[in-house]
Amino acid sequence: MIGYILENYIYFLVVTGVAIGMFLFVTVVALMFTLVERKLLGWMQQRLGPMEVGPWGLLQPIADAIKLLGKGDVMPKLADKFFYTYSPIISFAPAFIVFSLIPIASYTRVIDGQAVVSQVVSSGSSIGILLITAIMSVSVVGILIGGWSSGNKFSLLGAVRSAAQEISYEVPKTIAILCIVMMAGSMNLSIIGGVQRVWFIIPQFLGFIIFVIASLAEVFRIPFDLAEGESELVAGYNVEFAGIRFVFFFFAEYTYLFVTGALVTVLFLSGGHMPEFLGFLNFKIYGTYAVSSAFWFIAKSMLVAVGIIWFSRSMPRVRADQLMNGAWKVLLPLSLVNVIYTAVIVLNKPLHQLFVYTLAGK
Amino acid sequence: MSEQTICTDTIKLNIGPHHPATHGVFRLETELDGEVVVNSRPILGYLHRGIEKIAENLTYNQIIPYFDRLDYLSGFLNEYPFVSAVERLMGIEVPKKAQYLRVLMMELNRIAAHLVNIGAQGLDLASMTSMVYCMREREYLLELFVAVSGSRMTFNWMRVGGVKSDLPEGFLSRVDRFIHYLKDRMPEYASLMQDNEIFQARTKGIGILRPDHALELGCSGPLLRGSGVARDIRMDEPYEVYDELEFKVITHDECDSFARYMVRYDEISQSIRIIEQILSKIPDGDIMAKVPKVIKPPEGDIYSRVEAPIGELGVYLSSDGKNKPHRMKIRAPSFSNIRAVPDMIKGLQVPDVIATFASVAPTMGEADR
Amino acid sequence: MGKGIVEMGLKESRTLDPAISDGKGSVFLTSVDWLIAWGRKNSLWPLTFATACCAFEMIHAWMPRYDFDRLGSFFRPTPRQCDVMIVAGTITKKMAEPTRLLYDQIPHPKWVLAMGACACSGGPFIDSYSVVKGVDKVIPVDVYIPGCPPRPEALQFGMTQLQKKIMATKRNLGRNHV
Amino acid sequence: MSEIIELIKEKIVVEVEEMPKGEPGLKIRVDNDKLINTLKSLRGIGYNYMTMLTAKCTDDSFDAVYLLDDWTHKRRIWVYTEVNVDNPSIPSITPSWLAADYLEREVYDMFGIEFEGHPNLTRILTPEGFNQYPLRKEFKETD
Repeated sequence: MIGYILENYIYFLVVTGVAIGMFLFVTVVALMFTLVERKLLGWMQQRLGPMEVGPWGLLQPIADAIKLLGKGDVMPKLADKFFYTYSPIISFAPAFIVFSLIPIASYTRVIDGQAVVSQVVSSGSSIGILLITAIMSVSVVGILIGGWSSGNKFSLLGAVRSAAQEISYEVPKTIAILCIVMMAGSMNLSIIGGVQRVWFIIPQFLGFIIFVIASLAEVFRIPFDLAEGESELVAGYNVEFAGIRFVFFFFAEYTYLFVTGALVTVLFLSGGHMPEFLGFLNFKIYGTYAVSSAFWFIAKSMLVAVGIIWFSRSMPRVRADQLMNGAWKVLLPLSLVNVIYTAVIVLNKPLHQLFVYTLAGK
Repeated sequence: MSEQTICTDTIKLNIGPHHPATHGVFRLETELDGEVVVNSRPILGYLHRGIEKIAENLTYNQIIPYFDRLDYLSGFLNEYPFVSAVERLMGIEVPKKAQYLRVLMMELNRIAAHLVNIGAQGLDLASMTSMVYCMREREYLLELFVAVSGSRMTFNWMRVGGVKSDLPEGFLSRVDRFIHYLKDRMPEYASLMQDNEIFQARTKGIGILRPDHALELGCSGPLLRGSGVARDIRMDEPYEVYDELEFKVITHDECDSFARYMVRYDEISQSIRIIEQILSKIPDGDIMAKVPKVIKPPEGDIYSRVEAPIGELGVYLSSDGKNKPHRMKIRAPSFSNIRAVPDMIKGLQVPDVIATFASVAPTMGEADR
Repeated sequence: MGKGIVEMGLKESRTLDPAISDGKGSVFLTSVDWLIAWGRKNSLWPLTFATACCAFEMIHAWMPRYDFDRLGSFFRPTPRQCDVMIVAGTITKKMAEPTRLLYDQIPHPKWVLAMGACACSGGPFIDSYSVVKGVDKVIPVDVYIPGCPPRPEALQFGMTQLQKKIMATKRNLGRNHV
Repeated sequence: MSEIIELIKEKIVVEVEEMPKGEPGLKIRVDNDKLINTLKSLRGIGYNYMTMLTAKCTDDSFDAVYLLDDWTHKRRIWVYTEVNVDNPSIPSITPSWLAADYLEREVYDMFGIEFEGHPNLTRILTPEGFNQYPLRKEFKETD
């Protein structure tokens, strides 16, 4: 093993570097979103948001992070020590793993029915979307055992709610993803982004709505933040978590916000590919479109995530049974309708080619 | 298969005394089956300050500030029943101008209190923006209160026989401007709250209180009017100059949280209507009647009441002819209204408990005294 | 009942440990201390804890006109995630025990602002049989803000005083509360 | 006004007392044992809203004070009853009139008047373990 590492040390250095870079990126993104949310919320409410810490409050997330990391540790008397300790990690780790699957800075063109993927930062997994769906749903296990192990009734209620919510909304969300996979003919996220002749938000508008609503429920944003429910369950599943443990939950939440934005970007907004009419911005460096596609990818993801914040903050919260009704009685039938609609498109070749650069063998 | 049923235990959940949605320090001991409330028991007294006992050792004018601290959202409305009780006991005729000023400030104060209550109803359903918007308008109102009384919340402005000070110069035009501003803002609240489908889904049909039950429990205010009982002391037993003013008693028949919200929302418009009439009607004259230096009401018991934002706020005053009251009792609307909460929330889920409690909107300072 | 509360409060010793705060530290550690204290002072998350009238002045302080979010503080409903407890309003003897419990649940670097006359000394209710005569009988207080109720400006002044205090006692990094 | 007095006198034998000039209500005084019947029959003739229930110390006894409202005819009535200071106990109206529930508990808390038949007569405002009655005139704070 060690010999292998020594032989390929450059490769390992690069991988480690990329991993550290990704970790920093995740951290920066999560920190930044806390500031973005507070600023945006402030502007929506005719306030200023953080202003005093650094210029325009830009250092606010750093101050928050320093404070939270320096906070004393707490072990509630009734807590189950083992699970209480590890649940934040179980909740956060999937968020980080998911991040590595997201095709930031990958550029795909379909030439003669073959997808040519040039990627710099992406795992390039051929079942990327399946993996993301699978791994994302592990987080809720962390929330569930975190809420249970705290030994607090409020957190228990929040945890149980979150589990029910996650399981229900997984279904319409996955079916919405399935429709995209049917359209694109691939599960590789880079290829899904690349084959979109027309952004899938147009042919798959219903799928887009279903996906965004289900994602909102999965990341516990406000109309569906029952697991946290500030005004009813105090702070829900994280009511007993302090300091660094809380940071993990906090990070997971905001990372998922970005991941949701990124998924919407890949699935519906053509990933890192710029809008056609802005073709002149599509600059090539060292033979790849890495920089331009990274720029477009992050810009689109941020825009979607900010849109989610904006959307969610003017809404009241729904109730648990209404939430379940929404998933099983509204979204699930709609998504099944969407599957049939997509099948009709896919089977109708000329119509399909109107939206998609078809891959060979299809 | 044998006849075996799964037995699940209920859990006891304490909502409060420190909880973001209890409007102060109030504890609701609930017994939950899953998330459904099986049983509940309100526990009061976390803000019991013994105002009634303190008042027995103070002279009449010294008591007035304590009333500001009862229902701290509506200080002017709290001062009124006490001063009017003393006035009626002593047979003092308050000058017309002072009466108009009192009504003006009371109605402005009613708007301020209702703004907080409807905003808090939004906040308890997690719509923070609605609360922020309501408090933004309240800030302008507090500025008006400061101009009149010098204080933002605890005014100490009414006196036995009149009011402490006249309105400052240009005050009426400021009120006029504020009213126009508020009228423009009302649709904003509507779009954030009652027109929002989630808000409707969360409040309609939730927390039903039947009118006969409400009367049996002695409820009052928006809680009663939301159940379709048209009872408003301003109309039924007009005090000060309310008989010279035109307004409508708002009732909604749905008996649910949404109806109570709508009563408050519509009452803001009625208060605006009253204020508009007052602005054109304020006469010239004194603001204080002739009152002896030392207030010594004759012996006797008296009860005076006011339609406060929460309900009927009354003061029972028993004088023994000395300069301190023999016994003073405050009839607190929140206290009676809270009695209705356990009946309203039975069978509801925890989030609905919060929504219902927000629609009752008690102020604990007044319930506990 | 009352005596118990007094004893509870006095257990808490507020003196600074001279061994820690002698001011002699290495350059590096001093900078780290400064950084941590800077982070703490700029991210004071208060607990949504309010009892009486002052509650609304406190809420107004976070609303559009005063907007304490500027200072980087926003409310957390659970004591576990808070740094500062703003005792806004009268503390009655019935409420004393929950107040103490909430304070104990806040993890370590923690501060208390006594907002308003009632929390400072009992205020107008000092003669009452059911009011604790100042929240400092129950929990240690860092900054007293007089007023009945104090305006949001006064609360802001109190917050800045607390920030100064955090910077001034940075050498003990919150170890003053044992 | 006079016809109500007649009506009340006919139904319940009570003495009617004077109120101060500013007070529009009618004041009647009943004995302890007739209290419940009085309140019930008053409720029957339209005084169906219990506005207030309290007590006050007189020189050597307590008075329990009930204020009932009749909103349809816009009239109100005061019912006074004397409570023995050595054995402060009167019948409770709560089982038949829920409005009195908290009010009676408060009076019990503040004056120590026991309401016989109240389903849950416990202290409501004062802290647990408090064993005095603060609104009695002889009350002195002891800590």
